[in-house]
This record gives sequence, structure tokens and C-alpha cells, in this order.
Amino acid sequence: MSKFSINNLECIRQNNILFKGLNLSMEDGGLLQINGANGSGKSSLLQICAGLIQITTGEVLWNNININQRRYEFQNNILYIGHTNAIKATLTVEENMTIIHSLTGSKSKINYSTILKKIGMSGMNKIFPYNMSAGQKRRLGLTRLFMTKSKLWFLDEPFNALDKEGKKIIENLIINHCAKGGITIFTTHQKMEIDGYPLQSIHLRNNNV
Amino acid sequence: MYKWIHQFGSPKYFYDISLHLSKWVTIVCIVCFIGGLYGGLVLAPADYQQGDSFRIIYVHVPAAWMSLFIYVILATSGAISLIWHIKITDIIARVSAPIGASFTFLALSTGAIWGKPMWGTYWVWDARLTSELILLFLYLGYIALQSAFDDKRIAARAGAILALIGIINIPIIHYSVEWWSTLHQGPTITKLDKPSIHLTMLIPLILMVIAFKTFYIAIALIKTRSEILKYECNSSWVKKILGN
Amino acid sequence: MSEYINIFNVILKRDLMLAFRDKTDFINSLIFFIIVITLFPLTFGTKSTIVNEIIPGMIWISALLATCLSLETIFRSDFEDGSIEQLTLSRYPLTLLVSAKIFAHWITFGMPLIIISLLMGILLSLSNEIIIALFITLILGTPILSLLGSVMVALTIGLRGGMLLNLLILPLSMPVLIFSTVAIQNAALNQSIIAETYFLAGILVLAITLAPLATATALRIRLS
Amino acid sequence: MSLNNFFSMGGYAAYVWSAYGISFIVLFLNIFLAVRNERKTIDELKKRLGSNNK
Repeated sequence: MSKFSINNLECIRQNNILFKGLNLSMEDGGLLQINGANGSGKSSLLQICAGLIQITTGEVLWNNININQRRYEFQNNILYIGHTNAIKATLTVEENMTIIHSLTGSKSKINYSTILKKIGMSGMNKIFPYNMSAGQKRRLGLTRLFMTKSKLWFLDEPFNALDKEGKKIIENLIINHCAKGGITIFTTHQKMEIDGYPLQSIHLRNNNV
Repeated sequence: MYKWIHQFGSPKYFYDISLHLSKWVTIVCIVCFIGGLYGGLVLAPADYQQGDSFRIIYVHVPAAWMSLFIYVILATSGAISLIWHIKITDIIARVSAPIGASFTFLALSTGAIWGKPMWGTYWVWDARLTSELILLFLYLGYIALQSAFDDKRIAARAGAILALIGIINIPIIHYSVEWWSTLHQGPTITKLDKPSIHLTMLIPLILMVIAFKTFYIAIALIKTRSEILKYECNSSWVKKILGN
Repeated sequence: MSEYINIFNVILKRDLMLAFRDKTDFINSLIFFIIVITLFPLTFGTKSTIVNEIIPGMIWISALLATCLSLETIFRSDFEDGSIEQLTLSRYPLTLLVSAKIFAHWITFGMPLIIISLLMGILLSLSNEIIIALFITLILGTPILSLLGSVMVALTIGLRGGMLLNLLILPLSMPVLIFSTVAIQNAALNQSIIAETYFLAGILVLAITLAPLATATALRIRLS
Repeated sequence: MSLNNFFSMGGYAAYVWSAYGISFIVLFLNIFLAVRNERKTIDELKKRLGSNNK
């Protein structure tokens, strides 16, 4: 049983208090959405969870150990996808995927075509992303979800730019992951429902939660 | 150690201590300054080689020492804030940098003024002056980097890295410049370095060094206090102070 | 261990591929380098004494300026598209990944720069001793510039004010410039350049050990 | 040492006094800026505090 928790978190950006006294605790199978208006600190909260932003007050714990104490052990367990796709326009889809795969540390060979088929981009192996639409780029960025073995997923606006079919694919992936004991935290503009899985949610308003 | 640092790093504690400290530091500074000036400008006999022009030493040398000293402060407080994330050291580094830059400028300009009667020109590519000039560039870079950030915490930590790299680099810079200047000029200018100095000349120099050091501390304390007030403007103790 | 070597190679290959797919950046800075060098004979004349005295130092100054121009490419695109977050949060030490990126920058920029310098030296008919000294100092000095530069780029990338990077790098790279030009002047006088070579090698070792660590720390700070 | 001697500095008056002049200007500027900054900060904070209480 693993546990991800946040204690008494406070975040100040540019002298504005984004949130204060935030507590959160998630166990295996937990699914959490963070929603709120632009500038309410959704992305900041997600980045704090992933350990990108260092905090001054409060702590982020993974299995009751502060994530800064065993950083690489923690990083071995997480997958973070920001609102940017982190793909290179001048590398082909396959080349991009190879790099993503190598960074996960997995030794097995990847089957490009299978993954691309699952994400709905069959036959685009040799295409350069600069020729692709925003939705396709987002899908390519989200192929990380197929290649990772991490238990904790932090997804910043995963459904952005995706069409209905794409949203469904990602939703199913997330549900599958959580059903198998993974933990997912994602952000959205608007509160959304996910069918067939219990979903916690927090809403960020300015200055209070 | 950790606990002590955190207690010392607590803004309120530092604020209270610094108020007491400020008083004493200012008194020491004024006494040493007057004593040093009187000793240096009136009591000390003229140098047998340089005549009265050597009296510039009483501002040049303390300024040069302080310019290096403050850079060391930048680097050490940078290291502390990188390791322990302490606000006070962030603030100390930020307020010290302009003071350090002004001392570096002072050391350079008094050095150049001194150079005119000594070497016949204002600027000589002497190893010490050249490294001092590069030190000024380092200070300016540090200040520019800090002011480019909106978030002061990030600015402090980025500055800390720069200061640490700078402090590793300073001995290398100094050595390389010395290496270069001996090759180009030969070791001609040693008058500035180690004058076998008479006691009546030395005591005012020591007084002036103390005066400059306490001056820096006094100014840094004033600036640190106002920065603390800005940081902590929402806490109750600050409101209490401002209420009075 | 082999895992670490493997990921180093992956990142190295990635950055080399990126550089070759989008050549404009480093080719432009190399062209800038060549143009600046040709300016010097045009201003100082082509008497062989002047050429031998001034040109090697000028090649070094041009190399320094061109490096400043090219450095941003180490992290610019990674910063814009969020790759740097992925590298930071990967299971591998950021220091290692960053070293691979710096090495890639040196291969795509430092190495061509050395070759061009030697060609320019031959074209401008510098003496053999000077060309050898130029080669030795450049091969030790350009990696130092890449390493030192990567830290400064990590600190300044994406900040307003593009001159800031140069303002930070130039004073810090003074020792490299000084030892290199002193070595070349010694070579011109047929004197030994061993001492300067050792100094440069020492600085290089120091930079290799410290710069990737400092770059990684700087990147983490910038992301927060 | 007469006052005249003191001011002429053995013929180096221009150098010595200009060096000291610059020093005083720099030191004074440091004090001035620090104190002005302190006053401004306190005034600003007091104003903010006052408007919060109303």
C-alpha cells in the first residue's frame, strides 16, 4: 500500500497567496481532479506535487517520507505531463517516442505501431510533429502514459486540445491505471465527471480552498 | 547548529537583535572613522618616497578589502540559503551586493587617482587594479541577474549559484591576471603591495579598516530591516511595530 | 553504470540530431565567427608581424563572442517545449543528462570552431608554432566555455534582457582568455607553453566536475 | 603641522582630496539610499496597514 500526501501546504507566487493550509491524502486507486479558474494555482499545485516547485511551508510526502529526501526514488515512481507536450518538432514521432522510452529506464523494446494505434495515430511513425495538429501533438505527448511504469501520475490539463474520441482514450487509460492500484492527479478548467470511477475533486479559488 | 541557524534566521529574532547591534556598530564606526581620519591625515608622517599622496591608502585599502569581503559574504550567504532555505541570508546577500559594488568602484577610483602621481597615468594594467575591475563586473552581473527576476526567492537562489561560481573564479582570475601582467610589464609595481609601514601609519589604517567594516554592517542592517518589514508585512509583530 | 552510459548516449544522440535537423543556429554563429575574424586583417592590415601578433588573440576573442551567441541553444528549445521538466523529473540524475547536453553543444559548436580557427590560421599564414598553440588552447578552452556557459544559460534563459547572459559569461571567462593568449604569445616567441597548458587543463577539470552540477541546480531553481 | 600644510598635502592636494571626496560621496550615498529606502518602506507599509483597518 503506498500513500501520497500533502500537509499544511502554502504556496506564494509573486507575493500572492495562492493557497494556504492545504491538506491532501491519497492511497492506491485514488483519482483526484483539481479544478479552478485561470491563475488559481492548478498548475503550481501539480508542480509542487511533482517536486518541481520547492515550497517554503508544508511538506509533500510519498509513503510518509518527504519527497526531497529521496528524490530519485520518488521520481522513479512518478510521471508528470505538463501543459506543454515536451516533444521535438524536428524529430519524427518514432524518434520522439524512443527518447521518452529511454528516459523511463525500461529495457524492453517498444512497439511503436501498437502504442500509436492505441492512441489513435496509426501509421504516423515517420511523421514530423511540425506537420501535426495541436490535438495530434497532445496525443503524442500523452503516449508517455503507455510507456511508463510509474505509480503516480500528475497530468496537467490532459484533455486539452483533444477531441471526444481522444478524451475517451485518455479517460479509459486513467481509469485502468487507478483500478490497478495507481494514483492519478489531474487538472481541468471545468469540473468534469468520469463515468464508472469514484473521483475526488478540489476546487481552487483565490486565497482559499 | 541547524536549530541555531533557524533561530537566527527567524526574521523577528533578527530584527530585534539588529536593532541593538545597529546602535553599537554605528558608534564604533563613527569613533574609528574620526580616529582613523585624524591619525591618517594629520598624525601620520609623510611617506619618504610618495610624500603625502600615500594618504590615499586610508580609503583605498579598506575599500579594496571590503569589496572582496562582501563578495565572500554573497557567496557564503548564498551557500547557506541554498542548503537551508533561509530568508535572512537571501536578504543579506541582496542588500550587500550594491554596497559591495560601491566599495569596488571606490577602490578602483581611488586607485586610479593614486596612480596619477605614482605612475604618471590614471590607469595602469596592474594586476590588482585589473582584478578589481573584473570584480566590479562580477558585482554588476550579480545585481543585473537578481533584478531580472520577479520572484525574490528565485532571484536569491539564482544569485547564490552565480556568487559561488564567482568566488571559485576570483582566485583564478587574480592569478591569471598576475601571470599576464608579470609577462607584460615585469614586477615593477610593488609599491602598493607591501610598504614596510611605520606604526603611526599602520594604526590609522587599522582604524579605517574597522570603520569601513562597521560601516558596511550598519548599512546592511538598515537595509535588511526594511526588507524584513516588507517580507513580513502580514505578521502581527510587524503590525505592532508600525502601529507605534 | 551501463544504464547511465546508455542514457548519456541517448541524450547526446538526441541533441546532436536536433542540431543537425535545425542547423541554422549553430551555423549562424560559426559564420559570425568567420566574419569577425576577417574584420581584423581588414582593420589592422596584413603585415606579417602584425598578423602574427594580433590575429591569434583576435581568433580567441571571436571564439568567445561566437560561443556567447551559440550558448542559448543548449536549453532554449527544451525550456520552451517543457522537455526540461521531463529531464528534471526523470529517474536519472539531472547532472548526468545535462553533461550529455553540454558535450553535444561542444561537438556541434566547439569542434567546428577549432577546425575553422586552424584553417583561418593557415590562410592568414600564421607561423606553425602559433597554430599549434592555438590548437592546444582552443581544444582545452572551448569545453570550458561550453561548461561555464551552460550554467549561465541555465540561470538566465527566458529572462527579459538578452544581454544578461553575455554580461555574466565574459568576466568569468577572463582567465581562459588570458592563459590562452599568453600561451600563444609565448609560442610566438618560441618559448614553452607548458605552464599555461597546465593551467587551462586544471580549469577544465574543475569545470567538468562542478559545472554540470551547478547547471542542474540552476535549472531546478529556474523551474520553481 | 600648520593648517596650510594640511590642506596642501605636500603638493598632492588635488589627488588626496579628490580621493577623499569621492570616498565621502560614495559612503554618503550608501547611507542616504539606505535611510530613504527604510523611510519609504515604513511609510508604504503604514499606509497599507491604515487602509486595511478602515
